[in-house]
Amino acid sequence: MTVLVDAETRVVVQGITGHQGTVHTRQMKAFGTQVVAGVTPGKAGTEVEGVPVFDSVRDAVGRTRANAACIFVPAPYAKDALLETVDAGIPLVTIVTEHIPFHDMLVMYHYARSRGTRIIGPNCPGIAAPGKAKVGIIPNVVFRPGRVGVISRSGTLTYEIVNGIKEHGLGQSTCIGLGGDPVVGTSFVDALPFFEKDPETDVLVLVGEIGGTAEEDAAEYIHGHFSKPVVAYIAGRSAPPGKRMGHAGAIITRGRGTAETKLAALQKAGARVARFPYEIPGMVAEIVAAGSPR
Amino acid sequence: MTVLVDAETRVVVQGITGHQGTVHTRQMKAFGTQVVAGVTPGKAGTEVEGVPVFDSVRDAVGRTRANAACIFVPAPYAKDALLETVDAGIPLVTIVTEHIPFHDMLVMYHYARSRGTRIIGPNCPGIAAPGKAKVGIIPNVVFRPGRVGVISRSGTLTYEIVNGIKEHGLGQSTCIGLGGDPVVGTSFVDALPFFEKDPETDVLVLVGEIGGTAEEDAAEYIHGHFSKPVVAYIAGRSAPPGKRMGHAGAIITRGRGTAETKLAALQKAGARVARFPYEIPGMVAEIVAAGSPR
Amino acid sequence: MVKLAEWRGKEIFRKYGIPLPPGRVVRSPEEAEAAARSGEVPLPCVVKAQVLAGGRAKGGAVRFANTPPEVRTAAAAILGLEFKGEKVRELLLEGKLAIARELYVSITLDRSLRLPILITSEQGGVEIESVPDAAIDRQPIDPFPGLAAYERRAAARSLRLSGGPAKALDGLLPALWRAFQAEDAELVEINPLAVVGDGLVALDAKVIIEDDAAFRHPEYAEIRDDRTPLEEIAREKEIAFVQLDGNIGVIANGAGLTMATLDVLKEFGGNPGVFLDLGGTDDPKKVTEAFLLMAQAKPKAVFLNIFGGVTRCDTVARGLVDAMRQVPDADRFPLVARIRGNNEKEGVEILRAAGITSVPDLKASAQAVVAAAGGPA
Amino acid sequence: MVKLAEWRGKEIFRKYGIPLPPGRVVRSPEEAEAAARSGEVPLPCVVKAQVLAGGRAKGGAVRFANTPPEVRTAAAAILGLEFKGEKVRELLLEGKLAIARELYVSITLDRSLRLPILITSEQGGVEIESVPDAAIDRQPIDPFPGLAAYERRAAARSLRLSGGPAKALDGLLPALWRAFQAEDAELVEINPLAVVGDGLVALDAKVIIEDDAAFRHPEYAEIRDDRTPLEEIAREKEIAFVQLDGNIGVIANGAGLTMATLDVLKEFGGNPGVFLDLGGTDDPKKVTEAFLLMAQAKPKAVFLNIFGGVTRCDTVARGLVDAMRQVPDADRFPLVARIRGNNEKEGVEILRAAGITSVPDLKASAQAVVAAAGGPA
Repeated sequence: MTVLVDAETRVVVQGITGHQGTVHTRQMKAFGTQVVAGVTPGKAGTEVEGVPVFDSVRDAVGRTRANAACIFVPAPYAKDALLETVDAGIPLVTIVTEHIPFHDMLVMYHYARSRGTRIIGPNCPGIAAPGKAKVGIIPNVVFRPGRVGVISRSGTLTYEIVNGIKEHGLGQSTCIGLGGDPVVGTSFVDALPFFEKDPETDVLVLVGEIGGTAEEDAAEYIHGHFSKPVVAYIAGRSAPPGKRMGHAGAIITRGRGTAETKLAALQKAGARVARFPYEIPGMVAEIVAAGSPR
Repeated sequence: MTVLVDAETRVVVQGITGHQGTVHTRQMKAFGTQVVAGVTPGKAGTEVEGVPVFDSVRDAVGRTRANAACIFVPAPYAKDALLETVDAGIPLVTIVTEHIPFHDMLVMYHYARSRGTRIIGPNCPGIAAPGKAKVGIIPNVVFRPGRVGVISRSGTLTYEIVNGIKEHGLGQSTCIGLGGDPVVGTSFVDALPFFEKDPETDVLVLVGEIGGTAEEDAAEYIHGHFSKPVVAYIAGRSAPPGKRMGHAGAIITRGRGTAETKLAALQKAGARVARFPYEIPGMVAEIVAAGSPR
Repeated sequence: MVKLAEWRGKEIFRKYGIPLPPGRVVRSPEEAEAAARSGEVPLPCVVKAQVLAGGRAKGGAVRFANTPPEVRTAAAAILGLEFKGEKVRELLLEGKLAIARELYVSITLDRSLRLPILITSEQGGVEIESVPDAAIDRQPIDPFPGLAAYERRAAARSLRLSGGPAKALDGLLPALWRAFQAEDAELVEINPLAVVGDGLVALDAKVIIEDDAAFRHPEYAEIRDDRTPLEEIAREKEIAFVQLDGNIGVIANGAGLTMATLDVLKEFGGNPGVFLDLGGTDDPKKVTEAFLLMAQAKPKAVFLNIFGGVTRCDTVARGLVDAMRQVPDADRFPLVARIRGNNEKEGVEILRAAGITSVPDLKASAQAVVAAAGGPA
Repeated sequence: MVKLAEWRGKEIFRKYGIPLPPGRVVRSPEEAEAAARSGEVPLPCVVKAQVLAGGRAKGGAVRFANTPPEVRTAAAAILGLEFKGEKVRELLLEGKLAIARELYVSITLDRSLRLPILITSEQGGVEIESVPDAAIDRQPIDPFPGLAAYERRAAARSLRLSGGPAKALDGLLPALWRAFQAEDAELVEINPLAVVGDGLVALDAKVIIEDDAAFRHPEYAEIRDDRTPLEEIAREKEIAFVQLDGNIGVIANGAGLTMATLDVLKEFGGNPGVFLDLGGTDDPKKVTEAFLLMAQAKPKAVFLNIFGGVTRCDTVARGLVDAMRQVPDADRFPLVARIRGNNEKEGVEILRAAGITSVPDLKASAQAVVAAAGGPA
């Protein structure tokens, strides 16, 4: 394994009989991923895209040695699906489902953490390592194997940027779309160590957004612990100030959470900062061309 | 640190102003333990046995760098005391309090575990390493520094046996009284690895009781992972069969949980089995005399 | 441990919304007949003795009745019976149901896992211990986040339920889980859980409440049906007290030491009759009370085996001396004492002054007490 | 995000047992006077406009009254006011209390910690943002095991409460915590929390409910006071829609790409007016609806920037072509399209057939739409 997924990754798709579940099972397989099982209660014994369907994750793991999961089930059932995944001992799960109440996600996050399961998402594109495996929904067309790592809080913007990297003639080692929900299973800070240790990543692209302080936290981590060059972009520089969480939220993030504070923090931590998505590939290429000094 | 406590151990006593808290603070200090703080809400600013008292564990840790706790607070408040200890970041806590409802202890155990705090107890004598530190209530008089480790589910029986080891001219490395409640923070299986790794322990004495399957679990662990010689004793060989937990409990422990199954399992795992407490010191002495083949 | 009679268990089940047969508790044949006549208990009905012991049906403590006079007759036949040592004081009358299948469901604690465990079996209506492992399904439940929907689905699959009964189970299990937690139960068991029509009905109820949680359940303080009178007194004084068949009384401190003492006594032919665990006390009054309690049990000889920790030897010695003064001559017994540990010297001295010798060696002291009780059995 | 007006927040507080001043909601001066006259609202009282914006007291939306006629006058003065864009439709009348101190208490989410956080300050009654960090106490609360007693004690210490008010806080905080969890709140805030006599009273209530939990809270479905009509329509169709001041409409998919598109437009002098995030859809009807909605906002030009993932380019193209046919001539607008990603070729072909060119380069396409809207601002 390089960053969380590799050729040994064996995916169980929860909610495989739903439209998204079926479509992305096909896409994951087309990417070269071993999709070994699907789960939809009551549908055991059927097949979707050539993948056997089970009633429970435990059954699926027992029969297929699945070691990663991708959850597509609707928001009201996502918490249960995650608990089932954790209890079945699966160490990595991407939750694609959007609109999961954050109160549910608090339970999901802390339970998964206590049991050693890493969540990517929710409301996220998931993780992909070209030539190895994909657990999620990032379009296959944007990838090409290479040595640029990407972590992002966005969805389509990630595709845009990953695609830009490809069109610039570069390729990606692993790309993780963390999701932009208030509570995420994996933050920048959680993901950075994997890229630091990954021998296949030379440069990291970090794509953030306004809101929250995940980018400031990332900058702090990069400053002390991340030795590879970073190119960062923060979306929403010109967006109107968000009202989310009101005043009490504001005092938690006091003096942080804006595009300016994020960019300043990342710059201070030694990252190169792109002003627009289309500047990223060029900056990465320059770094690659220059060897890899920060 | 050898087994969990050493000369760097700095104890905060929760419920220090109560009778037991005060008595055992004195005893722990007499043992040579650094008792650095006490906590009793509303009593901040006072002193007990020369130890400063704080309103909260967080305050105590902030001021005294306490890194272990000993809880004496009454059962109805024990859960809260433990949560406070865990949240203050203390990695080791002995809970002396008895009669804590096991439903509370389930919460305490799983919360502590998820946060990296080790609980010894509840309803237990705690841990002592002669010449180093004691976090608990094992009488000082039974100890003498040496190379025999002791783990026990009992209270006074532990004192009896540890004392017997001393009177036989041997000494102890570390002694842990795990407590015999239905849910304990540290089981034999949890404690064994510490003694396996401890360079100061040559022989281990394991004192079990009928009920539960902790001894069978220990035997299984010893078989695969414990290389030092073990002398085991199981109390209650002649006790009437317990009725605790009724039939449903019986099917969980089915075919295990009796003195016979425990002794057989331990013997099979290579432990020497004492039939009576007073046989233990002699058996240990023989092992020590013979070098340390199992 | 408070074992609740079936009807009390069912009161708890009702509180949490677990479906029960229509019925009520009665305490006399007249009341039984009236309940049947009023329609409160539909006919035909079952008349069940409210005792804690199992095997009621086989033991004649359960009868069926078709008419109000039959109900009265059945009630009269069961009330006042002595069933496995328990006197029948209450009956539960319940309408008979058209039972399609009898299942088993319970939640209890798995000590090794340190988790509650949901146990289900298709083979309900018999003692679960007689059911083979392969026919029993076990699922641990984490208190956080609690019983999950997928676990309920798995339980339904293990019980081969679908449609209405599966839906009923999905509602029943959270109720059972809430009862287990909120009532501080050691066990909540439904055996049998009956499939009746499109739903489920709890035909029996076994609920055991944990003693240690008594501080938040004053409602259970009065329900202590399964103790002898001396055990009840001991409980009030917070002394662990167990009566066996033998003639040697044992007073020790701590369960482990008490058990080890019994092991040693047995080895030398002794026959322990009452054992009494002082626990961790350093109140001499409690020691005195324990001795007086022991005297009431009329042992042939008493073995005091104390290792002082929280309990100090001098405290025990003082309490003992005080007790010996209060025991009536008729109740006197030979005493062998062994007190070790904290403040041992002081304790031994106090005993010596009162004419009692403490024998420090466990083996020797055990042999002495066996001899005092009349020699090996 | 559903922000609740003060009176609705207080209804929730009441449900969980948080103490409130005596009072009621009224909707007319007559009703106000009658409430005061009947004693239902004790006098003197405070008359508060039920609007979501802060700064009501300074802004004249809060008045005091001593007699029923004064209550009527105050109500008449406030009802119908336009306060920071909101029309005042409801008033909350509450008896004035003898306030000893004004404190601040709230629970919200700390995203970085991934934990709820209890925030307390002695400086209540002012906007918490104006209180210095040193005067604010923060305690994370783990959902498992929930708000602990020691955390309540620490909160009482931070607020320098003792005796009756400390005891009141010990009861109030678990109620606030339960409300936060059970109502799926993003924020529960009491500011000020007043010390009145020996107890505490919530003088104000600010409760924000999370949209994503709507499926378990049908009771909040009707409370959507802070949206423009077009935003409301968009919400019903599950399209994220925000109105700003500019003249360029932006349709994109995904919040990040939408924001990046705005960043680029601004850079080239564009002035985005409406932005509309399709999210992840592959339903061409939804795309059509989004376009028709955009047409109603009357932008000078529209920029369609789609990167196809879940959303396929051909789906978007089909929906777009369909929409262009339905838009009335009067509402037509210049369109610049950029569709990339999944099924890009098919999508581009569908657009081309309908006479629309997709510009693949983000910079070039942004410049084109700025020009179409009349050039840089």
